[in-house]
Amino acid sequence: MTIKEQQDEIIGDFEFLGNWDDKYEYIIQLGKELAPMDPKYKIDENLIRGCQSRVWMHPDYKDGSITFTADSDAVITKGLVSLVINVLSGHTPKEIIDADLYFIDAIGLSSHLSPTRSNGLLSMVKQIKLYALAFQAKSLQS
Amino acid sequence: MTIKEQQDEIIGDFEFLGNWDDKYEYIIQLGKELAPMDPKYKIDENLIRGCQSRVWMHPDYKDGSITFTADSDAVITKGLVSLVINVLSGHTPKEIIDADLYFIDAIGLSSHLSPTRSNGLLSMVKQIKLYALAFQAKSLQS
Amino acid sequence: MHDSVTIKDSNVLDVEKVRKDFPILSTLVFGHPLVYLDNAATTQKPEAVLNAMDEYYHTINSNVHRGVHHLSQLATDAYELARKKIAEYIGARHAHEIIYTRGTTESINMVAAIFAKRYLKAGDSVLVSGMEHHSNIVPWQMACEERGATVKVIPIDGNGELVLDGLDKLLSEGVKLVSVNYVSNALGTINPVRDIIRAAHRHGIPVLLDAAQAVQHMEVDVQELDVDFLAFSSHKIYGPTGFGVLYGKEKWLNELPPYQGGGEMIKTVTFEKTTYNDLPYKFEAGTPDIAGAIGLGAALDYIQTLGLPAIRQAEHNLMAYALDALHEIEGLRMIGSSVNRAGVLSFLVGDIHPFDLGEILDKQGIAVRTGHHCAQPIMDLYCIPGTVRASLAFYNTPAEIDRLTAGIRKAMKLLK
Amino acid sequence: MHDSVTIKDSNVLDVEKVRKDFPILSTLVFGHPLVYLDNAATTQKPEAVLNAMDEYYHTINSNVHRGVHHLSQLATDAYELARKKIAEYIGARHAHEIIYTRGTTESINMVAAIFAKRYLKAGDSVLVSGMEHHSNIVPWQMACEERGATVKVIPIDGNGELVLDGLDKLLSEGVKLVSVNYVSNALGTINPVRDIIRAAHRHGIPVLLDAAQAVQHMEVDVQELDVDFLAFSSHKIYGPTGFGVLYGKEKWLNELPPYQGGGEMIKTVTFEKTTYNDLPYKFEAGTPDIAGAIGLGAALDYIQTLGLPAIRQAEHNLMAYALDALHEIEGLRMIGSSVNRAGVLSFLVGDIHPFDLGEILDKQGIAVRTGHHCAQPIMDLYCIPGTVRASLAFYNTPAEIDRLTAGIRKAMKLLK
Ligand SMILES: Cc1ncc(COP(=O)(O)O)c(C=O)c1O
Ligand SMILES: Cc1ncc(COP(=O)(O)O)c(C=O)c1O
Repeated sequence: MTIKEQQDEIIGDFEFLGNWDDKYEYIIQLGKELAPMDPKYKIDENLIRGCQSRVWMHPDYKDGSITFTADSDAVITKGLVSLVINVLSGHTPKEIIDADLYFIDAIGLSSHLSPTRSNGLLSMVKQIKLYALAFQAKSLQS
Repeated sequence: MTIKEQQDEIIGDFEFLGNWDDKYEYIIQLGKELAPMDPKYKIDENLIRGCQSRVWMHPDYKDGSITFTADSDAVITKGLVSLVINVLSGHTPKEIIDADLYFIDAIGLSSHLSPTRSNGLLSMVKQIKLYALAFQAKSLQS
Repeated sequence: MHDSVTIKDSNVLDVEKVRKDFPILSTLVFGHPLVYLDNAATTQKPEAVLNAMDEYYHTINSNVHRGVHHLSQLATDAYELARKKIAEYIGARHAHEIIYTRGTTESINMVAAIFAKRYLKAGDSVLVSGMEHHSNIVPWQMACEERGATVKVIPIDGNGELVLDGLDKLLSEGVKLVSVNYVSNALGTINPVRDIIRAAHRHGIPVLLDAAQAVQHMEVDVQELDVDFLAFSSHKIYGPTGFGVLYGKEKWLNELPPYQGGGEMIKTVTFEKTTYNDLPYKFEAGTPDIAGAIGLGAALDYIQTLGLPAIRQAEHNLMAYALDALHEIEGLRMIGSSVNRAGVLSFLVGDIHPFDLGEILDKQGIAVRTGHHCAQPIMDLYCIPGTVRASLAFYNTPAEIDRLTAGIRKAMKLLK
Repeated sequence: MHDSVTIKDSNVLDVEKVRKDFPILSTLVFGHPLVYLDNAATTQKPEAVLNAMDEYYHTINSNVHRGVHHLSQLATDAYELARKKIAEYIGARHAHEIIYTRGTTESINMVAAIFAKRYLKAGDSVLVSGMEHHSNIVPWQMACEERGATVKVIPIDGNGELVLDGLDKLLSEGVKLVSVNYVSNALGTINPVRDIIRAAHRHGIPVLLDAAQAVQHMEVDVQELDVDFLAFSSHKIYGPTGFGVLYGKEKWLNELPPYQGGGEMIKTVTFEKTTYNDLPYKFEAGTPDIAGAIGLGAALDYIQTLGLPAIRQAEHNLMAYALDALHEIEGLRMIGSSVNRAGVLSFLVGDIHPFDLGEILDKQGIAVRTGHHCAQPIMDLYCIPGTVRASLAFYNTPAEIDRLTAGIRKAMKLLK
């Protein structure tokens, strides 16, 4: 699936969810189901700032595309991380850099989530794009 | 005249004066008529703090009573100084220390004068009482 | 041993009536009536406070102290009357012992800077406690670093109480000043500050009390405490933001050098030599927060009309109710379990992250705070990422506590 | 050479309409309608400012930045929006170059303290001018004294203008920072700050502008000026008391150490090590004046709705009218006769003491300021005890100037 298709699918899923409880329940569920991160990557260098909760993220660049694994000590955060990773993981650096993440606004998350959370989400996306930029630079050099 | 009689006379004079212009005119007149101060006393040690204008005051202790001479660079201040001196000059230290200066309130000065002025007036009265205390202490020693 | 608080007057507070003085309390948040339990962060303001400030601006707004003109006189009078009210509220001997600041943080910074300048030398130390707010840690770190001095710490135990056994020894080792909070904003503990002050004074060491979480909850009398400095914030005691108080004993304030320079704080200025003004102006450079002072004065008036004993009683009852209600929640553990407490309930539920719990409460209109509450060292001590903190004011009700516990239960269901 | 100000837009200001926004202007003083000509000391506040603050307190009052909950979010948004408005108003590149302070005095003290800490050594100097407010003298004296540095002075001439002939030489003699006012509060002179900034930058020296008397009268663009620091007070630009701004170029703010320590300004705190927060928070310790920021934001909005060019034009016309009217009074002499002036008219009449004149004006409902206007060195230079200062805002009228001149004539009659 393209990044766009992935986002549209999430938007579809959320349209189905009525009130805030359902949305949160869904995000929490995603958080619980997020594939566990290899403990060796849960190190300070992989910490993302800007959250009240801690988020670790590790990028794996193979065969031209990046796969992310991540974890958080807060489950709602973990659910959000899961959403972002589902959308962006498995794509090329260029696709990630160019991605317009409209799903965050579209599913009404920004108005529901506390800005503290949204800021965390933004830091997360920013970090992912930085990784992508770094890998792109690397691949252009080689 | 006693300090009380002196005050009552001033209160009488002021009752005669209608509006604020007349009162100010009277005070200004007093300021202009204040006996000049010997220039040798217009020194920093004789300056009284707490006024926007400067006030110099010199006490002269002779035959058991204190005579004050004073000056100011502002004429309204000088008028006020004149009032206070007229009331307190020529009295014994004890009389001055014990004096209750009710005329200031009674002539409606405190509500008419700016507090900056009133504070200046209070500093002046305080300084006079300090002089009186000093002379009393001296006379008790000797 | 703890300071005990006597309730002089048991006037009952009519909470429904009192709530009408705070229109914001009937706000809806996400469709739910707001339950405001973040009072330790900042309190709401009664209409009387807003009216006092509006009236100031509408009728006498003018710069203070330096003016001949009528408005300036009236503004100065109102501004200085506030100082008298504040002095009275905390039992200061003189109004000029009240220094106006931006808040607790600035008050502490001021003392740290000028005390260090005059008295701290390399090798000296300043003693704080293990449960201080960052505002009572960082200024001392900065001042000490500059002088080659160090910050020492009174340890705390698992209940969130200070361990005073080693205090005498600590005090005898080069301590030049003790600075502790009266009530902890992270744990709610009321500290035995009388004991600390007495011990410090035995060693000839002055004490600063961070009373940011004390003055709004109980009677504080600086003379009776014999404390040397005391700091608090207007915005935490129903007054406006951006204003606060430093109390200092006249003797200390006279000895210490000024902090900031500028208008108001000087007597004479030439390019060669400047002489400083008398107290309190020596410490108040620049145009002050005139409306802020008047607003805090009005807040203290408001407290007096309710009566501090009545407030104390109402908050005491509510705290007992809340403790009972929270204890019934399975898996909930209090962080800080001192019996002497005021205002604050800090807790965790199972292994739910406080941020998650706080967010689900917020969606139900319940405002609590989550995180380290600017007291990271405590969180490190307990090895927790933070807590959920519900903090009470006299305008909170048992029904709001019920909303809180129901909200927690709902969050538990969602998050489990 | 002087900075010239272009009037982009000559929208005419409807003063009678505008006055309705300031209810205090219809106060009676001693039975006379107030003539408020003390705007350089503090301005009056439009209803829009008071309403914005009341609305804040009534609907979203909450502590900023640290909260998960809804009110805290809204408060944070409103508070940070004000920063953007301020940044825009003075043309700052980034909102995080705007540091919130208590006022001009604190802004200058902050720079003096942290700049001295990082850059001033014994033998260095700081250059100010001979027409500075005490708030731009004393902080430098204090900071320099601490470091063994000195304060040097750009001289002024008999017209009340800076003498810049020797500037290059002065700058080449160990000057580390230049701090001058844009507009003099005692004389009204608009200083040629572009020339000063250019000269200082040629020597690689940063410049702080005390814009306390500038930002309310004319467009100030920090990028176009290329100034390094700029300070002003909310209360002098129609905003609330107790609030102010320090602008600093990002580069400088990143290099300088923090000023006060506490909550908000740190990232992590342990008793061993504390790391500081990003800009602007590194310089904003403690709970800030949230309502103050929102109030200043509303004041700038208000100014924009009138239009700064229209304000400038109205004040320019009024100033010309006032100068003409005052010149007709025999024996009146202006103190400071620069043609480039804003806001302030400082004068003496015959040998009448300014305090006497001010008092007689006050009795007629006319509020002016008398004294040294916190600029004693100027008074010493002119050998005068002070001046009478009438200072204008856009809400003043020619009729009020007539009241002033009539009032002066009455005082002359009484005092002669
Ligand atoms: C030129 C100038 N600088 C500094 C100040 C000090 O401002 P504030 O008292 O608001 O700190 C003033 C006002 O009094 C001023 O006019
Ligand atoms: C105990 C304690 N000390 C200091 C502070 C700092 O107060 P402020 O942020 O008002 O300066 C607070 C509040 O946050 C506090 O709770």
